[in-house]
Amino acid sequence: MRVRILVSLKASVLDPQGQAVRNALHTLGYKAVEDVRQGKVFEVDLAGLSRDEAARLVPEIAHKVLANPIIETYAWEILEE
Amino acid sequence: MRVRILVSLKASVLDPQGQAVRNALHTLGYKAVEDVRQGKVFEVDLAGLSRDEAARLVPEIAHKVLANPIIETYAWEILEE
Amino acid sequence: MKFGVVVFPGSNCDFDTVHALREVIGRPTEILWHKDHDLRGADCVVLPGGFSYGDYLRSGAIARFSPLMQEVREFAEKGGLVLGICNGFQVLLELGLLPGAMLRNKGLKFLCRFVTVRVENAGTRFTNAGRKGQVLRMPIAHFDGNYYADPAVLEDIERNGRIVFRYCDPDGRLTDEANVNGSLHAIAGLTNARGNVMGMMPHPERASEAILGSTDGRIVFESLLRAIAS
Amino acid sequence: MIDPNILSRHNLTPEEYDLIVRLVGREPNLTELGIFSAMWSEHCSYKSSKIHLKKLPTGGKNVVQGPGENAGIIDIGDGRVVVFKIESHNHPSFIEPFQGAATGVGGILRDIFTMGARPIALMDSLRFGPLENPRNRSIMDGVVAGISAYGNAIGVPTVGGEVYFGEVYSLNPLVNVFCLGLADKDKIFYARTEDAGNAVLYVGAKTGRDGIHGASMASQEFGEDTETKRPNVQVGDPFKEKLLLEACLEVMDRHLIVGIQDMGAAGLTCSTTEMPAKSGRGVEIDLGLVPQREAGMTPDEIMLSESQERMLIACKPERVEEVQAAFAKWDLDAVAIGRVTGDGRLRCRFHGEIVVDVPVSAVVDLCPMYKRPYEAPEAAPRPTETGRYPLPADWNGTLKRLLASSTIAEKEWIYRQYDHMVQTNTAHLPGAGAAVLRIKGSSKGLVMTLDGNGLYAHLDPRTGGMIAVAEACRNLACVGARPVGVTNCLNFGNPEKPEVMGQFKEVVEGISEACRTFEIPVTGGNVSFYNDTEGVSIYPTPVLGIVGLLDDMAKAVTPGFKAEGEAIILLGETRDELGGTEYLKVIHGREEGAPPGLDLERERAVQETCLEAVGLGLVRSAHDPSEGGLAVCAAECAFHGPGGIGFAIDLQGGHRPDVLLFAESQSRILVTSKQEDIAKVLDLAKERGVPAAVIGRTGGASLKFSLEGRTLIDLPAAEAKTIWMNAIPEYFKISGETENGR
Ligand SMILES: Nc1ncnc2c1ncn2[C@@H]1O[C@H](COP(=O)(O)OP(=O)(O)O)[C@@H](O)[C@H]1O
Ligand SMILES: [Mg+2]
Repeated sequence: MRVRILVSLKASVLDPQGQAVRNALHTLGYKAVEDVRQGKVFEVDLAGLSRDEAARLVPEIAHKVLANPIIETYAWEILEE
Repeated sequence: MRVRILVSLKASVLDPQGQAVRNALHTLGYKAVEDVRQGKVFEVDLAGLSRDEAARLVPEIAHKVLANPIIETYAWEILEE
Repeated sequence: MKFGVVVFPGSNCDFDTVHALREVIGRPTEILWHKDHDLRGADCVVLPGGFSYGDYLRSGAIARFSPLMQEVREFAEKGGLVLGICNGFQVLLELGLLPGAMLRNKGLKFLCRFVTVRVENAGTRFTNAGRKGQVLRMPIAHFDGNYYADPAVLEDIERNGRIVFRYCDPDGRLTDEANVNGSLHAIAGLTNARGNVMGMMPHPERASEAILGSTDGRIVFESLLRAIAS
Repeated sequence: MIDPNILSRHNLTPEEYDLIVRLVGREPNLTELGIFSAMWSEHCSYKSSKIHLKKLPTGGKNVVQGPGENAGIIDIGDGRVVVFKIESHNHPSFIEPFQGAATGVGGILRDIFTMGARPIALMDSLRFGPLENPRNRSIMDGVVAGISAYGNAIGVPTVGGEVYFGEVYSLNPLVNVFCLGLADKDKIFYARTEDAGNAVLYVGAKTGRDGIHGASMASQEFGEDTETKRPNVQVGDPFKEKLLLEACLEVMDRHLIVGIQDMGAAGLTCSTTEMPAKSGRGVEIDLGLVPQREAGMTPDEIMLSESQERMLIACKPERVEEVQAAFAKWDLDAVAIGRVTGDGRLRCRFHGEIVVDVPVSAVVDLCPMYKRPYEAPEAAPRPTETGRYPLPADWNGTLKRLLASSTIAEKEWIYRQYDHMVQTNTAHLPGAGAAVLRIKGSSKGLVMTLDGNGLYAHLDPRTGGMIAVAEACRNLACVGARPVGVTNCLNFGNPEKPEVMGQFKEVVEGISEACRTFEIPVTGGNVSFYNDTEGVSIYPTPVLGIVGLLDDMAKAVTPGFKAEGEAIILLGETRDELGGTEYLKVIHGREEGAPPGLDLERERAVQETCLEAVGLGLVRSAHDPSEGGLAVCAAECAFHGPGGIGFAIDLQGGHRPDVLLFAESQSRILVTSKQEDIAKVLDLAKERGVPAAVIGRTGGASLKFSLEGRTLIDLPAAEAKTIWMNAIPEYFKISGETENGR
């Protein structure tokens, strides 16, 4: 099974990278771009797990390892069974 | 409109960060994890664009700015109209 | 003969480079502002190390859009000499003036230390004051110096003598351990096909005075002086 | 409306509240209360520490600025000054190691460049719990990465530092960061508004809901609920700070401004009260004009936000446009948010309404000072009776275990992550002893070091404070430099506990006495109290930052052995004192006894001997025994030499072998000299009444210690070096284990 986990900064936390990207896009004339937030994505291959097992495992590793719960949140989805 | 752009390393390029995450998960006993690939995600707010305009603009900025085509590929989707 | 050192927001080896060129090498050196459109008559443009635009997004990725880079590109296309050091090398890659890309160091940590590199080609305008096989001691300081290029590109640059420096041990041997950041083919520096643009990860400006522990970096600057003189 | 609940949330006592009511002349509103709460917090007001800090010597002919400003300033001649200071970021680094440490670096940098100096060096002093525990590894990994991320990006080299490991720091890591800048003497700036009518400009990052109540958080103990009480963590943006640095130095260089203050702890509140207070003026600002990152921020959120990378500037009204243009060049906004007034009040408007109207002097100067009860620490235990500890059977093995102890092992894993060479002034690479920087355009050099042994201070606070000063000065003497100024960071537990206050008083008095003996002024520092978690206080941990000057860079000495066949001379003597040593801790599992004694006059004599010998060119290498004693000191000299030159040292009896090898007796320096210079060095020592003897010679490929001819230790230098080099990396070998996806 392949899952995708998106990790992003909490809304109130400063995102200097996203800001820099937005400014660069503005400089290049892409004025339609109002805001950019940058995060991380993990694509994880899991072996021999049921859907339910994955639904227990993924939040656990996301919380414990992939995201820094103090400043980040995560979301996940199954890409392939 | 809010779009999400996922940027990931091409399959042919070694991903040392993904490897490190996988190793860390193994050390912690998550043996079900077979492989991890790490990438970047951008959530971009666009103002005053139609769907079609967005469909022209987003690939352009993804190709030109957000991804380095030598090592990376991208995919995108509309999150909110 | 005159050098020009480009200052991007976030450059931080700009003044070190200017110091080396003016005070150590003793040549007039202009400071080139990234928002300008003027190379001020420089015979050689140096893109210095640092964290241009914070290195956000990717190292060197945003700096390449600076107004002055248009001039630098035209200058290079006309055969002008361009040297990119560390972040400057990364900018040249992003700009497409040199092939390939940088990945994160194999140890996934920022790495600051002296390394030894071997001169692979002493016929370039950046190394003609050195000898082929000569081992130079210079510092590196980077997070993303793990050079990557497609096999076809690697074959091309190998075949055409475009690899200028490779990471080696102090005796000039290529070992896994000496290849500190994991670069393909241990590449520490390379030129474009025409030989007028070079990027290198080690910092020659940090190895130009005995008090800093090495003067090997001067070879790069002195080679440029010779190249321009001839 | 203000009930006890609100007060306790603001960390104010009922008595303090009554005083506030009197000073303001009415009940304060919540925003005003927040202002007092932040500025009267321990962190900002020094209300528990000030009466003791007064004892520190602060004067001297080269002191341009002592305590009381963002940083201290010392004249180094040739029209130049050095500006330096140390700050703690302990609490934020525990909550979020990476960002906490990163913003600690950002904060101390601003303290330096806000005074008109270009920062040229950083150093860090760190304390972590034992690395066997993955949690401690992950904290250390994050802290080091955070310092590295910020310092490297902004382009200020981290040239040195120190780190100790101990169980007491497991739940309370310490992160102290030192910064030094260089300025022209005629271009120093202070936190002043000067005259009424001047404009007040806000520059740098936008204000968000970051770290609100950070100052009062650093003034409270951590309990189990800390995890949930976390305020919004500040995220550092070194790129923005780099722009701010360049733009600020530019407007200062052109004399476009009259005063400037960074916004660190207590943010806009601190700068809008301290700047006018120092000029005897007031300030009126419109909070609606403050650039905001988030919608719907309230006045107290705007006033108390600790968003990073911001500055407040005062300038003459006719200069506003020029200042704005200078910032625009660096892609920064400089927004006029108000003006200086003559009435001594801070007045803030928000959507046309006055939401704050308080006298600035009340906020800044009238916080009650406390003489908190203190309990003298128990008399230092008598010198440990060495006989209680069994003698190790295996001396080689004992040295190996010490070399592998995290506190002693090589710290390359840390400093390789720091760009320690940018700015091309670093003349001695990190690794041993003090950092040495050349000054471009001058033959002089700057030498600096951080020192502080918390275990010594725990066992005997006064001696611990003195030793920290003595050892730091000794590190400079080994290079050949004389100290010119001191800054210090005092990390302690809860000052409301009389035993903590007792430790504090003793440590400060010890530091004070030592600084008087060495005739060096203390130009500033920082106090971090409330380093307690779940009721347990850390060891009292003073960290001394001492800056020295070398008249001639060419004469600077390094610790590494230089050649085979040179004489190894010990200046000073080893005494029967094993209390508080790393040897007792690692080999016998005890943290006890009295720390080594310190005779300040002897210390001075030893340092003078070394300085003079270095000045005369008689010394080839110099290093002082500290943790691990003479054995570890000699081993380090071998490791730092070229190609692993070994040595043979023959010890003379009088004490047990473990004392001779591992005691941490103070006032000792191990130097090497050419054979023909031995007599001259010994004479210099004799003139000052310093015991000195040739104890061995360099050469061979082994580390050899014998006792009156009988071999104790014989270890291949290469093997020993590998153990010492690999100890810390081993803990982090599983790459990415502590990456936290970063
Ligand atoms: N341990 C100390 N020794 C001497 N002076 C100190 C000490 N701690 C703080 N100070 C001085 O007290 C003043 C206030 O310190 P601090 O609040 O850290 O300054 P700021 O936060 O404004 O940078 C500073 O001038 C500082 O140098
Ligand atoms: Mg300050």
